[in-house]
Amino acid sequence: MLNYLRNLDRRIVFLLMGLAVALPILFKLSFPEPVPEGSQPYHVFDQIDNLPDGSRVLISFDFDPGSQGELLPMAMGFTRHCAQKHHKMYFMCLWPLGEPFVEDAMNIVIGQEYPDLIYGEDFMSFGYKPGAEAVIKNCIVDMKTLFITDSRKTDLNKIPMTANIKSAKAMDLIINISAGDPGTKQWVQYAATPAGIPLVAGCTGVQAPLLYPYIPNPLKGLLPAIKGAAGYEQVLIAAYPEMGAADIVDSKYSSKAALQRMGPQFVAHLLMVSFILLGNFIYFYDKKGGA
Amino acid sequence: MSDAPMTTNAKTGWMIMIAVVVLGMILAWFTLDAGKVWVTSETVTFSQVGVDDQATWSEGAIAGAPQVSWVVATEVKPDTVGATLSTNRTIGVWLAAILTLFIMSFLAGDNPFYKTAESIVIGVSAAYWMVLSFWTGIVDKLLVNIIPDTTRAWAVPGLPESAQFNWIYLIPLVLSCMLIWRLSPKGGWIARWPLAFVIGTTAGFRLLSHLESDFLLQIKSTITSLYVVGADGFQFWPSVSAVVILLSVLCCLVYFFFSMEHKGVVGKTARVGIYVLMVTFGAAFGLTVMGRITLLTERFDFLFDDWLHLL
Amino acid sequence: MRHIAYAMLACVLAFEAMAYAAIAPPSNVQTADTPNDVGNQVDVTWSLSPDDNGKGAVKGYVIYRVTIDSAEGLESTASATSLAGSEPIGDVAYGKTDFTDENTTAGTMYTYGVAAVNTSGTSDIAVAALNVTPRMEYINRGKLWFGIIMLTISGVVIWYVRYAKRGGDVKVRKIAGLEAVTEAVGRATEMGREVLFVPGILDINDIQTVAGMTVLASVAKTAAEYDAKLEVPTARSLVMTTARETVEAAYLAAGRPDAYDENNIYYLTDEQFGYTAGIQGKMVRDKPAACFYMGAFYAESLILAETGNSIGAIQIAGTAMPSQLPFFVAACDYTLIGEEFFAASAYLSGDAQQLGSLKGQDVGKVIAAALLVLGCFFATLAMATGSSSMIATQDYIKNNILGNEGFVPAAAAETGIEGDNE
Amino acid sequence: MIAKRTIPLLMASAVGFLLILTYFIPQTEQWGADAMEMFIILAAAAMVLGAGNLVMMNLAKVSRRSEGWGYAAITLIAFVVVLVIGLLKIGAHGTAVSPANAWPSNPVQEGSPFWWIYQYGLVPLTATMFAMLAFYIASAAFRAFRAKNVEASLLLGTAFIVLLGQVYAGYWLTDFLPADPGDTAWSQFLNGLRLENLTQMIMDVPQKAGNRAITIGIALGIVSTSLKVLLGVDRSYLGSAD
Repeated sequence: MLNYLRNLDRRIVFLLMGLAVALPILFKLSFPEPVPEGSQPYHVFDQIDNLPDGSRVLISFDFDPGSQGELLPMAMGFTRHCAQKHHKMYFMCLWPLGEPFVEDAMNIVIGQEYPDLIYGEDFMSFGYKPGAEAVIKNCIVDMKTLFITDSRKTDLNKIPMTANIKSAKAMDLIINISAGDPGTKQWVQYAATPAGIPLVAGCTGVQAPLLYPYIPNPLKGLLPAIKGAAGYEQVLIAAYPEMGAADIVDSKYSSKAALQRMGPQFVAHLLMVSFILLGNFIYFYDKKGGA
Repeated sequence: MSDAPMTTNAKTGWMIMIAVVVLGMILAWFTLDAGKVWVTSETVTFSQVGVDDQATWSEGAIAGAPQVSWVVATEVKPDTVGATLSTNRTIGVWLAAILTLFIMSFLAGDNPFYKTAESIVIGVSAAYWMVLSFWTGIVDKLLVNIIPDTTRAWAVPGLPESAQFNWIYLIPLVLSCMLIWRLSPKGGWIARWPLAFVIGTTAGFRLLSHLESDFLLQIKSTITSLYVVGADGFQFWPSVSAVVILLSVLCCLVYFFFSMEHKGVVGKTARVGIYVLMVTFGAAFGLTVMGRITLLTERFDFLFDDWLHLL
Repeated sequence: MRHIAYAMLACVLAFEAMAYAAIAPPSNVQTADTPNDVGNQVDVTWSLSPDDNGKGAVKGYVIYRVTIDSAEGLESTASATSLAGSEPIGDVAYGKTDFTDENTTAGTMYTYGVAAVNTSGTSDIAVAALNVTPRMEYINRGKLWFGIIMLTISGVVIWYVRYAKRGGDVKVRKIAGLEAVTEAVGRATEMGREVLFVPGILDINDIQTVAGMTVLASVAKTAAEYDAKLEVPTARSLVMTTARETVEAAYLAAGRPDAYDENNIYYLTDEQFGYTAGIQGKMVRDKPAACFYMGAFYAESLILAETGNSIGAIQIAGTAMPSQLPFFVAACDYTLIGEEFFAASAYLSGDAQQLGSLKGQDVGKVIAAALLVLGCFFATLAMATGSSSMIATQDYIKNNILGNEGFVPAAAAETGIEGDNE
Repeated sequence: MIAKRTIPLLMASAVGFLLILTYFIPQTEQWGADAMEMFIILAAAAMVLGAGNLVMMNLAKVSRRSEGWGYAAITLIAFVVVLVIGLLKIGAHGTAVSPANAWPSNPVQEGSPFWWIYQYGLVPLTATMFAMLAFYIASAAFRAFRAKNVEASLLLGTAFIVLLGQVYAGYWLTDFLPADPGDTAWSQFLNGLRLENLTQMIMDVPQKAGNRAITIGIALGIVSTSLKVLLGVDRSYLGSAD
């Protein structure tokens, strides 16, 4: 038995991991997910909710399909929250594979749940812009020379929302959803800090440790990984029970997408812990036996 | 296929697996409506108003005027009024599911399915990036500054009339040409000029930005009082944390010291430094697990929900 | 063209204002030239309208601006009426008390006015008491301290490079991962397998990729000497081009230009996971005996390192991506952590001048440590004693030396040393 | 010789030092960012080289019928098909600004063939590749997390705590400890031992310190690497002299 474990095929490990994730999904396993008062999801919620209705919010989708599992629920949560508050939403995207998510946020979430919001007056998209941090740097200086047109190739001077805006300094809040570089760190360094614009962000689990040092200044709130997203969804639902009532077909755009993904976490984490314990048990057994 | 020939056992194993998966798929199509996508369609029409130079377009159908229209589809539940089965999206979901399984098959070992998926992803993504860099890099950045009028008429109608030829963009244009010169059999070294330009600007730009935002900012945020006083007087644990943070940073800096061998006092301090780094790495590792599992959850969600309609 | 929407808004608002009772205007409008810019910005601040209760009684504020003949004095002579005739230059939501006009011309004098708006109309315009003339600055004084620190650190590095050139002593400590480079290439040669070098997924405009290239130069030289096959798949076209120049030169330096094959350095795709899929497939098929990961890495780090481990390759990684270091540390034989990675090229080249730069970096660390200790010392004294001079010292270190407030402390500037109104 | 090595070397130094200088002058402060934006054009043009190389290599494999040439053919076909569809905007329609002209449309316009390829080809392929990490992270933990020495023990011990502290298991395992920090240092200590608080403490103290030191070191490494390039001490990227 021990010999079998010692030479355990990687594929067995893979299979167990697959089951640990698949079974909780199939059986819709869920565990309580306490959101302590004063935790990050509340900070993020307050930043958006306490802005006067109709404030200008720059939302940058800096991720790609690879990270959609973690970040799409937050991105859609932010969009819903801003739409609910009638904030003016300025979408942009710094990752080449991320722009379709901006379109989904506008067409699916805003289009189906907030049909009275109008493109160009309540929300608009600058589209994808290559250049990473250079885009962010130029963004706080002159958006019109930077973007020239919106993602539909309309002159920015002819769009009511952008006609009178020169740079991102006119924004009341920047929301950034990021999977890496360019992402939250660059928004902190090149926009939020020099221009003094409040910033809230959602990020992947990998990025989170690097971003904790920037809270609370200038990063006003951070949703780390799916746990943060689930917490934010819970806070949102508590505040606006009617939110996300529309019949969205694709469950990944639903207002409870992140909450649904917390079940598998529990089982998989326990499995990981058991792997570590088992690995060390074998190691020490062998060492003691002088093998 | 460059692998060592498969054993008969492995071959049989693969055969059985493939058979089970294919049968399962057929069953799923008939019993679960697997992968089927329903949509409602809406036609958007624009009509031309005015003639020749003054011609503009307005939304809606105007009798007699030249018209353009296209169909916009929205994904809906099958029981929605007016819903029709979308062939291309249904094929798409099946393709996506099959490609997902192809990639996952690598976990069992390298195999033709993974190789196929690998070949597709390289070809498709290289082309995707090239297309996007053409439209967003060459057209939206270079051409609008070099030939604004032509570009406006062709691909960027929203380019303001005030946009003019901008000579500064001749620099990247010329450098690009020099770079592509590499394709010619002679004088490939000319490509070193643009490379030198890029590396020079990179060095200058990064030197400043990292020194300002990483070096100074990190030192600034580490500076705090080691004696923490709160609303109700001296705070023990926060003070301890502050001291530990400062000492840990200093020890790690000593670890990175290159001038001295890690011996004696320096060695001991560097040792503490590496311990701190290991705790840092362990913490990051633990936090990352959550993210990675979520990604797998999303993939299974796609397979079970969007494709098999099991949930 | 650009102000059409606001002109219309202003007309509507003006009309409505006649029809309904007006709301109270904001007060105490003040203007100041934004410091350290080219004179294209003016900061406008005000106190909230008494009606602004944060609940929507005031919907927002609109900002007006008129150009004043510069012959006039500092005191504003513009009337609310002259401002009302102009187009609003911007608007903000309720509850806000500041606005930055980003469309001014240096040397032109302006007067600003602010009015509150709600659904029933616009208030009277509160006019700033003083005119403002934005000025163009030639040097960003806020960055002076940053300039000094940059020059110091760069100067020390340059000094040590020259010191080494003159034959000074530049011995540096051993770095385990780098000692193993030759061994790894040697093993690949013995086993008749190839060496794989992955230069990360960022383009050549990231300094990590540049550092990766310099490591590649050393690895390629060793590979040429041992006659091992070296493959370099890249994720960027420019990296491919640079890598070809680098490797070709290394083979030439090793006296083996004949062994250089450009086709071993190739482009796969820009897409992160397409690239990863390609390398992963390549690794399980060709089973390289040594894998180097030197550059900027993201999530692919663990995919590569685990695959490399499963085929039993010696793996040496170097990156400055803090988030990926844990995975390399866990799965590779040797990992160059952060700064060690940048030191690698100097160390491998064995060139005295390059080694000198490492000494310079060490002085940089001493400066960092000194700033940290001093800063914490004064911060502790400030907190413990509450003495205002200690607090001022702490603030000076944080906001001036390490921040961007220039030589003169903020408190001194307020008393008029850098007054911008004129 | 001069054109091959000296001029490029001088050019790199000149533009690099110029950018450093301009950063301190408000008028030219943005030049660095502008240069980085111009880089986009250069990188886009360079794709001709990269993609050309990709096509040539795979074409060579196919024409030589070398090992695995079928896969090379798949890559080639996928590349050409997607490139043609994307560059010619096949199947795209106009936008509100110019309904009759499809050229200005978003490259990834919903419903267009290019979008279809993105949605049903690129997304599942890249997302699944990324999701494979869940498996690899498990096998890495099982294989590499052995308490061989102090360093390894710290690594795995911290990962162990954080793994538990992140999910509900953490609350459940240490529920016997006081939930309220209380006033004394001792009660605060006990409260801090709850797994969720311990995780937070690790994030706030050693993790933060470690990351800061790494970042400071990296910044210095970058300064010195940049200077070596600008001073011409390290010129390996420039290739050989002849």
